[in-house]
Amino acid sequence: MVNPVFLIAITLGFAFIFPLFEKINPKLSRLAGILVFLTLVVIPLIWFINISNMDIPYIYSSTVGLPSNLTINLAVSYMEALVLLVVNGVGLFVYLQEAYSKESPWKGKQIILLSIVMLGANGLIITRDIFNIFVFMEISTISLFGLLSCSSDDRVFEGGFKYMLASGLSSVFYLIGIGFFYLVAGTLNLDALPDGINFTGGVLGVLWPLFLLSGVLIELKPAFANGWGMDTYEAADYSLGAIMSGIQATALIIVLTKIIPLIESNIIMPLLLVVGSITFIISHLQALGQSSFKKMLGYSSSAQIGLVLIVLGSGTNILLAIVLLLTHSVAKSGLFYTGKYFNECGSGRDKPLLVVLSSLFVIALLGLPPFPGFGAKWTLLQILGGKSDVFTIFIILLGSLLEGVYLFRWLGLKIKSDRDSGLVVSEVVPDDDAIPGYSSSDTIGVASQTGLAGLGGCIKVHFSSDSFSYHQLFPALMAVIMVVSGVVFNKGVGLTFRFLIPFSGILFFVVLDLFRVPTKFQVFLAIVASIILGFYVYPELNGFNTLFGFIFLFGIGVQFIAFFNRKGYSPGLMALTVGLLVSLISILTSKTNFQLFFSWEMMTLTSYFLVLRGDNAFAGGYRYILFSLASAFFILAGFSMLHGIFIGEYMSLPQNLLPVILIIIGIIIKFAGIGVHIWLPVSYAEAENDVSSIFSTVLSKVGVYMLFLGGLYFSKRVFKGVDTMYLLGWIGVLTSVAGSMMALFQEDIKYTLAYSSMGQVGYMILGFSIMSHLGWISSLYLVTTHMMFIGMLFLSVSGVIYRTGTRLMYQTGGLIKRMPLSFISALFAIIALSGVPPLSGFGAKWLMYSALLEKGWYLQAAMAMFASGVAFLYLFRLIHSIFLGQEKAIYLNVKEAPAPLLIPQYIFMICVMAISMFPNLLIKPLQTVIEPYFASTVRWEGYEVISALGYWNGNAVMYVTMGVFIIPLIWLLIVNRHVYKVKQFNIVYAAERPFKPETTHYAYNFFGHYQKALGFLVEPLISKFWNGTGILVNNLSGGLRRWNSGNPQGYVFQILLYVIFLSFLMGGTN
Amino acid sequence: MEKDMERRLYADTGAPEGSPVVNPDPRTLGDSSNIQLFNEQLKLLNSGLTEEDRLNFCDTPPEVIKPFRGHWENFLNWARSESLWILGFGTGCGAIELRPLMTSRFDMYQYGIQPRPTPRQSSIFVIGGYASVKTMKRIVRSYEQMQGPKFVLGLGSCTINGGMYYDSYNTVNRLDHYIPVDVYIAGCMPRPEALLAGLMELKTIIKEGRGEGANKYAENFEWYKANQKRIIKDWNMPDYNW
Amino acid sequence: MIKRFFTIILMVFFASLFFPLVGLISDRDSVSSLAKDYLVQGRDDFGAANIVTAVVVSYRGLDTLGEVTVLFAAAAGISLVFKGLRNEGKDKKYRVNPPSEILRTGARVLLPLIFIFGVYIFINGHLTPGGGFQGGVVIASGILLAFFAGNIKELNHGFVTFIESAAGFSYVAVGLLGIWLAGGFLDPRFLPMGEFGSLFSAGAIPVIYSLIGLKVGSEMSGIIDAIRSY
Amino acid sequence: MLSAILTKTFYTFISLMVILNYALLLIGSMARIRAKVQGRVGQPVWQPYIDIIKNYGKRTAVTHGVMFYLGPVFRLAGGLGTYLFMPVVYGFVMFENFSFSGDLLLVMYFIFFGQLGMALGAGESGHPYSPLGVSRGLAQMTAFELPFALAVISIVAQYGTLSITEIVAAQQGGWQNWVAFTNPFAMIAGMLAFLGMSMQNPFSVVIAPQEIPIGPPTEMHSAFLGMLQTNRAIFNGAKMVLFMNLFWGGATHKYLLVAILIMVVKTFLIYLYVNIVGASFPRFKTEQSIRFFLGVPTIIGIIAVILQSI
Amino acid sequence: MMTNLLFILAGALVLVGLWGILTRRNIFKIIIGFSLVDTGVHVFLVAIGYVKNGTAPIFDKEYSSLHSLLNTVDPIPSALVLTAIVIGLAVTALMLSFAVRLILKNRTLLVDGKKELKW
Repeated sequence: MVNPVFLIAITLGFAFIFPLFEKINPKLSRLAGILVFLTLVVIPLIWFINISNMDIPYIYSSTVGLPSNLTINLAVSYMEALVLLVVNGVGLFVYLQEAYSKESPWKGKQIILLSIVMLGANGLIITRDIFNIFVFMEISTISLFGLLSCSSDDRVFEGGFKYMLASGLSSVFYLIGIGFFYLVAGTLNLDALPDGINFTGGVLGVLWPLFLLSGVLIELKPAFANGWGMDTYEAADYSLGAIMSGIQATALIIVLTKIIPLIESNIIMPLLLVVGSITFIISHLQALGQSSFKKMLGYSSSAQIGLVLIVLGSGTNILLAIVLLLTHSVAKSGLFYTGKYFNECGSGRDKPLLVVLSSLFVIALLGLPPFPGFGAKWTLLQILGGKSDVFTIFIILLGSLLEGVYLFRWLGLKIKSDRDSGLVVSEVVPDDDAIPGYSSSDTIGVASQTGLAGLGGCIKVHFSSDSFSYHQLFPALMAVIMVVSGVVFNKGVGLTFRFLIPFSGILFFVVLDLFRVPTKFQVFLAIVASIILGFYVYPELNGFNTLFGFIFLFGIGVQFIAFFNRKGYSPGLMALTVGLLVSLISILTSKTNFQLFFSWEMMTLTSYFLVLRGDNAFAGGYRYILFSLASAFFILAGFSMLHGIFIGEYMSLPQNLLPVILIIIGIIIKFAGIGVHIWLPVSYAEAENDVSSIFSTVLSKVGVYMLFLGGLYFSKRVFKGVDTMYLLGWIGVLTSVAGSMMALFQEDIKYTLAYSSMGQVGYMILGFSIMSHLGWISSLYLVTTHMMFIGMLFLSVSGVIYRTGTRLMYQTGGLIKRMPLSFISALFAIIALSGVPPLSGFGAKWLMYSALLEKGWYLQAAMAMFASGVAFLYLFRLIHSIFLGQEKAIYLNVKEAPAPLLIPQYIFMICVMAISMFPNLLIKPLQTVIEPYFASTVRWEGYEVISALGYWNGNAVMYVTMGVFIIPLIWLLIVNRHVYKVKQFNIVYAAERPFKPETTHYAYNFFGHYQKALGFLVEPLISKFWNGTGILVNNLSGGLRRWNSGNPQGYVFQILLYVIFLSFLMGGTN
Repeated sequence: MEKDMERRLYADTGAPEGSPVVNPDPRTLGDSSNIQLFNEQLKLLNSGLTEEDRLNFCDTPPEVIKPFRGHWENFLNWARSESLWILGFGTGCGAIELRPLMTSRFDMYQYGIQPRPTPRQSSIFVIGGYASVKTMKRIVRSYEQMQGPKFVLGLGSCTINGGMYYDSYNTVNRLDHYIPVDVYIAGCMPRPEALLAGLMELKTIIKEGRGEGANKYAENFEWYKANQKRIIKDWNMPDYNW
Repeated sequence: MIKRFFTIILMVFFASLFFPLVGLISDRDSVSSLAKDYLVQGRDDFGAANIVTAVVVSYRGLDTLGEVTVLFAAAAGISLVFKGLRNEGKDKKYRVNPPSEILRTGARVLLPLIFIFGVYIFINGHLTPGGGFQGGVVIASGILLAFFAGNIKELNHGFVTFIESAAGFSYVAVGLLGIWLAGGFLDPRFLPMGEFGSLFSAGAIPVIYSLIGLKVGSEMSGIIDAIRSY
Repeated sequence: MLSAILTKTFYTFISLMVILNYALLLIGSMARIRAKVQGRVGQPVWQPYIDIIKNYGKRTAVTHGVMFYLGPVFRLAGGLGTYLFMPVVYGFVMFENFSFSGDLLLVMYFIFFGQLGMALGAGESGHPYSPLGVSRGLAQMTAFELPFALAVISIVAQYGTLSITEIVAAQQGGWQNWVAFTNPFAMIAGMLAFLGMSMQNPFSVVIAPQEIPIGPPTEMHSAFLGMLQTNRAIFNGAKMVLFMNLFWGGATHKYLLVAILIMVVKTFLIYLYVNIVGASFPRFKTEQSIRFFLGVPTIIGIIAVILQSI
Repeated sequence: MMTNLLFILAGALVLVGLWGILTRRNIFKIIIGFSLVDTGVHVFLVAIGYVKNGTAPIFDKEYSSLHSLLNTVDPIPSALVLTAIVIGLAVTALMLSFAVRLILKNRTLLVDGKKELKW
């Protein structure tokens, strides 16, 4: 076994000899550096393997060869080996980045200082002597100061000076603490503490921990006493940021874990909890207002440390803290580097590797899957939930959300295209002069170009030599290692091998992207993959899962065909889409809450990045991810209180109300219930067309699935005297009214459809919340059929947008002549969607109202009817504005939508027709699905379904409708002898003739009168509310930011205050 | 014989030499030699339109549609005569005389007559008095947009010979040079009773199967177009307004 | 004014943290048990007359190694700080007054004494108060004097670096020798203990102290040079 | 099987003939009554027949496209379907139509079928006034649909069934059993909604002849218009039958002719009521009528529902 | 007694140093203040090691180690102070060099003269 002291000896020896060595041969010396840093990684790796294999608790070394109580000891346990491995790995990474950087590589003193930094960190981690810790602390800070001085930004001296004052003070405190400790304990050795002495009794006993802790905590940059650190982050180079947060902070936390056991736990635990909570929340808030990327990451580091403090303070497994810490360490240092390259290159859209890496690091930082932090956070919350520690759970999740706010903002701003203003623009209709000129012929070219851009506006990339440097390989390697370790760790937490296999599909398509396999071929493979996936998971599905599995697989699988329309090469597209599909399917096959939540988050992430691919998608994606995160966190909080029982097993779940409420709130956010819906329209609208279609058809159903999974668990819960399901029902119906009303007033067709989806999902929720046989059938029926007809509609509209290049409905018109097939598909879709018999949409309505009336929810039923009337309005507007009315000159040459877009539409149409003709095809399976939950209240007579209230025979309706349609048609054909086909301007026009289709086509502000009458209902109050919330948080952040005034003396003042604050927390001033 | 009548009618108009743009020399009436209406496929050229506009207008010429024979046609003619829907387009001052017809005093509804706001649905076009060139353009358009069988009722002297505007620079003197007229009602202005009488006359004409103005128009399409185009200089509509 | 007020309050708080102790603690009657162990065993273990040296160099040798490193790092840092400045303002020339007669003459007398004194201090570190650091600083002060007196115009960087690197590396090497030849890292007992109280005693402690002295001396000289040459 | 189908076809034909002729005569006679009120002679009672014949007898027609052509077909199919999906006269197989294929909800939603088709046809005509009228019509429709839905829901809550036949059956045994008297709030809400449904004044802004020459059917003519007129008769009849069934006890007697006569009387009165209101009030603007329907009638409807649910 | 006096001295030094850091705006004076604090802590550490009537823990041939137990001061704090002093020296030196750079850049001796990094 390697003696721990070799870590120190090797590093130090290298540092000392390096100047000589470099004089002899600079190149070789740098290579030697790699060797040394590699050794630093290899040694802990050996330990790590040995410790875990040989079951040795400690590798121990006393330095001078004397009994351990006399000298300074070094010890490495499992934990230390792990931390060393990671920290030294980060060190190696920094070395490789800097010693071989293209512009101004580090040399000489800088490399020496870097190795001394590593020495300090290693020493801090392995030493078991309290004064030795001080020495190593000073080593690492002083070498850091040395490195600071060669930053490119010369403000670094200001920051560095503040840092020095602060760290000088903290070491002073630490020294005082050592003094008191020595007074009390009579030794400095952590392993040789005399037994039986109460270390924390009396004044002295309070003072030493106070000063020791002050020393360490202040170095850790806690909120309200960290301005100096942040100033340094801002001015220092990226590499130093990586060192500070990736290496030093990690080591210092290990120091803290060494001190904690010395202090009585009823003093230290609450203190850490308070300090950690404050830091976690406040630092995140402060980070939120930063414009400097480095400073933002600095605050984020501080906050992450706060999280680790919370974990330490909550008394849960220390390993969790370590995992979080290490994830942070790697992710943060990786992010510092990718951020560096990213910030240097302007818009990052054409830098795929950087996009991927930054994304991965951001995800890892946030503790999302598949990274280790995810499993750690999950376990942590499970433990906290088991202890009913709601407050801590709340703090952790709130902080994580705040972190998402700024990290995803940064990511989105980096990935967004140059045209993207970053605002939610399309909610405002552009001025009329934006209408393409009436007679200019070249606008056709422009239109078709923008059309192409609209659809093909993917991340247009190639690995050109100038955008790519092998430096990015190291972060890539790190990311890969993190992903692997994350998968391994999360597997340890509770994923099975069988569960993980489908996710390898993502990797497969990533590899295809690396080899630049054309998208069309990838799409083909994806279809094959989805079929394989279907066979793979089929044995595991039963009940609801089968149904939703069908919806997900069939829905996405069919819409994959639409991707054939893509031209050229869209990297990442298929990987993400397949990822989305796999996540969705995994949600179904999950057997534990952890698996479920893992898939849920994977679903969130893949879909988020799919949104981001849109050309104007920054705002949409941003809202999407924030609300999705919030939703996920609510669900997570709920799950944490279920005592690890799978939510699908509703019989054995705990009966308390809180988790139910939390999970339901999470689901409400996910399905964009009224009040939290503002993310949906903009993200669905701004994603690429074929992607939006998948979102609207399939992804919107996942919230519903979640409800059905919990099923009866949610029912019969009383919240302040009201049944929760009753409340949910109202939310559902209000959502549908609001969605329909807002869809009514959109000029942008994708917004219309997005709001429409929102409204329809409201119905599904309503159906679920009825909690009866019929209600569930109606909900599931709608889920299935909605998938089909919204798919038809979305794809049909996609074709229109693809051909015309505009999303504003009033700019098109009369396209029925150019795109008849799309029109037919859209027509069937809107008939079905608005619930007009004889198509299947009516079945949904019938079931819904029957269920509502059976339940006695009369007002809800009336509201639902109103909403469906409004839905009829916007659907008519949609089909009229696009396909009917006056055709525009610039679209005269528009062709029918391409076949890849049409084929899925017609597949769906066949399904819709089949279900319309034979409703029992769908309803009977649904009945069997629901049977375990509710006794059937409908019976069948042939094709006639009979409920307690009414009856419906879809087959007969179909025949009668055909009859009453065909007979008048024949009559008309007979009577109309001389029919002249005329053109669009052959209209009665008050004895005049029309001149411009633009002014003759009535489509803009189609329901103006409705807006006059009921427009007050769609005042963007909720948007205002959320904007206000955003502004409030920003202002809060701004206010908190100002605490860090930038004045060195102010910082000293803050530090002293902080010490006093700590002393109060310890109750030590008496 | 025809020529003679023309001469007689136009001999005493007393129009100043060379000036009347709108009231051409009867000898040149229907001279379509300087306009071209059809292309090789016998579709309308629509030469008054720009290239782009031609795409937006139908270019089919009107055609003569033979009536049914026998009782069926009589039955239909009866229905047509008993359901006269007037196009609500007051082309001139005589339109004011239409209003009293709707009142309880005259009550045209009892004869199956009612106003209709759109030419598509109307079967009778009451030209309410003098027709200026500007109005004429609209009259032609509206008339062509009505679906056959369709009937025209010229109200007042102005439609017959220009009346008191006979020498105006822009008033059409004789309506049936431009569109076929079924019934003229003389007077300046004729009273509603006269109007009613004219309508009754029209009913008789229709019932007798003589209300074939639409077919006449189609038959003599080039003649009418020549006349219309001679006075309407800014012809920016299709040659036949479907 | 208000700022000052708050500062006073803060000070009062701090004072109230410190000063209760004054009343609570009285002079100790005996050293701590660990110190007792040192005092009892120090002579037998290492044969060093100066127990503090034994503690510094051996018992807590790792601290001392760290301490050297700190100084090393600081020297490197300072040279980096001023290096940046040198690149910025190369053209700036400050007129330096030539050293006075007294300084030159005095230096000529003093310099050998100072260097010998420095060497004495670190070689005898295990016997008398003093040691590597002190000696090294004395040497560095000699260098400073030499600069002032104009005896040295320019420090021989190669030489200083060599001394610094070699001494530092040797220190680590000696520490490692301790592992292989004696009990553990920085165990000085791989050299004979010698006679208690004599110069060549206490194993490798004098060697270590000498190395430290050389290293500190060269590091401090480096710092002086860095500041001076700016 | 075949004979069953033939019988059904025959019955359907009879039923349709009855409603068509009755509704046409009703329209004609109502116009005549209005004329009398205004001191005119008024058009003949059979004038609607003549108009329809004339329109079918037009020699030419123009079409703007497939949807324009199919629009009136959709519309008529909607009217026919609405009529055929409900029982007309309670207790007679001949007049129960196809009410076995669906209940009240089917009827309510089938109304949309014709609306949609017409709207599409009007839209394809390319005339700006057509969609303008459609947008007004649809907007009004969503508004009056709410009180109507509330009224229907109230009735469903009252009788616990969605089947029109059963609702009628539940009202038998004397006028005091009619919904109009057992559930007056529902009746009021429903009858107010019916005003909007019939598009008479004050809710006639859809066709506003002088402003947007008759709105949706601006471009409709000849046989298309004839079809719309046919539908207007049947659809009106269907709606009145629906309201009669829902609120006024339906029509039933042991003799078929008497039953039909009862239907005639009841629907005539319903239509008369609409016309009286129409003749007495000026026209609302669209937003006004929307506000109107979402105001008092909706509140009354809610009261009706609440009264039934407690 | 001695310990208490030393404690008071140490406390006073620390407080004076802190006062200097907090109230002086001259950057060098702040560093001097910092040095004072440092020194105060060193005094404190030394005071901890004090034993009544103790002597330096240096033996000679006559002094037996057993005897030394009774009247030597604690060697450990002394050793610590040695280390701490050197480290303090290093920190102060580095701080001064940073201060020089800061002054040259800002052209002012005042520490809050020009704040470029804040918030």
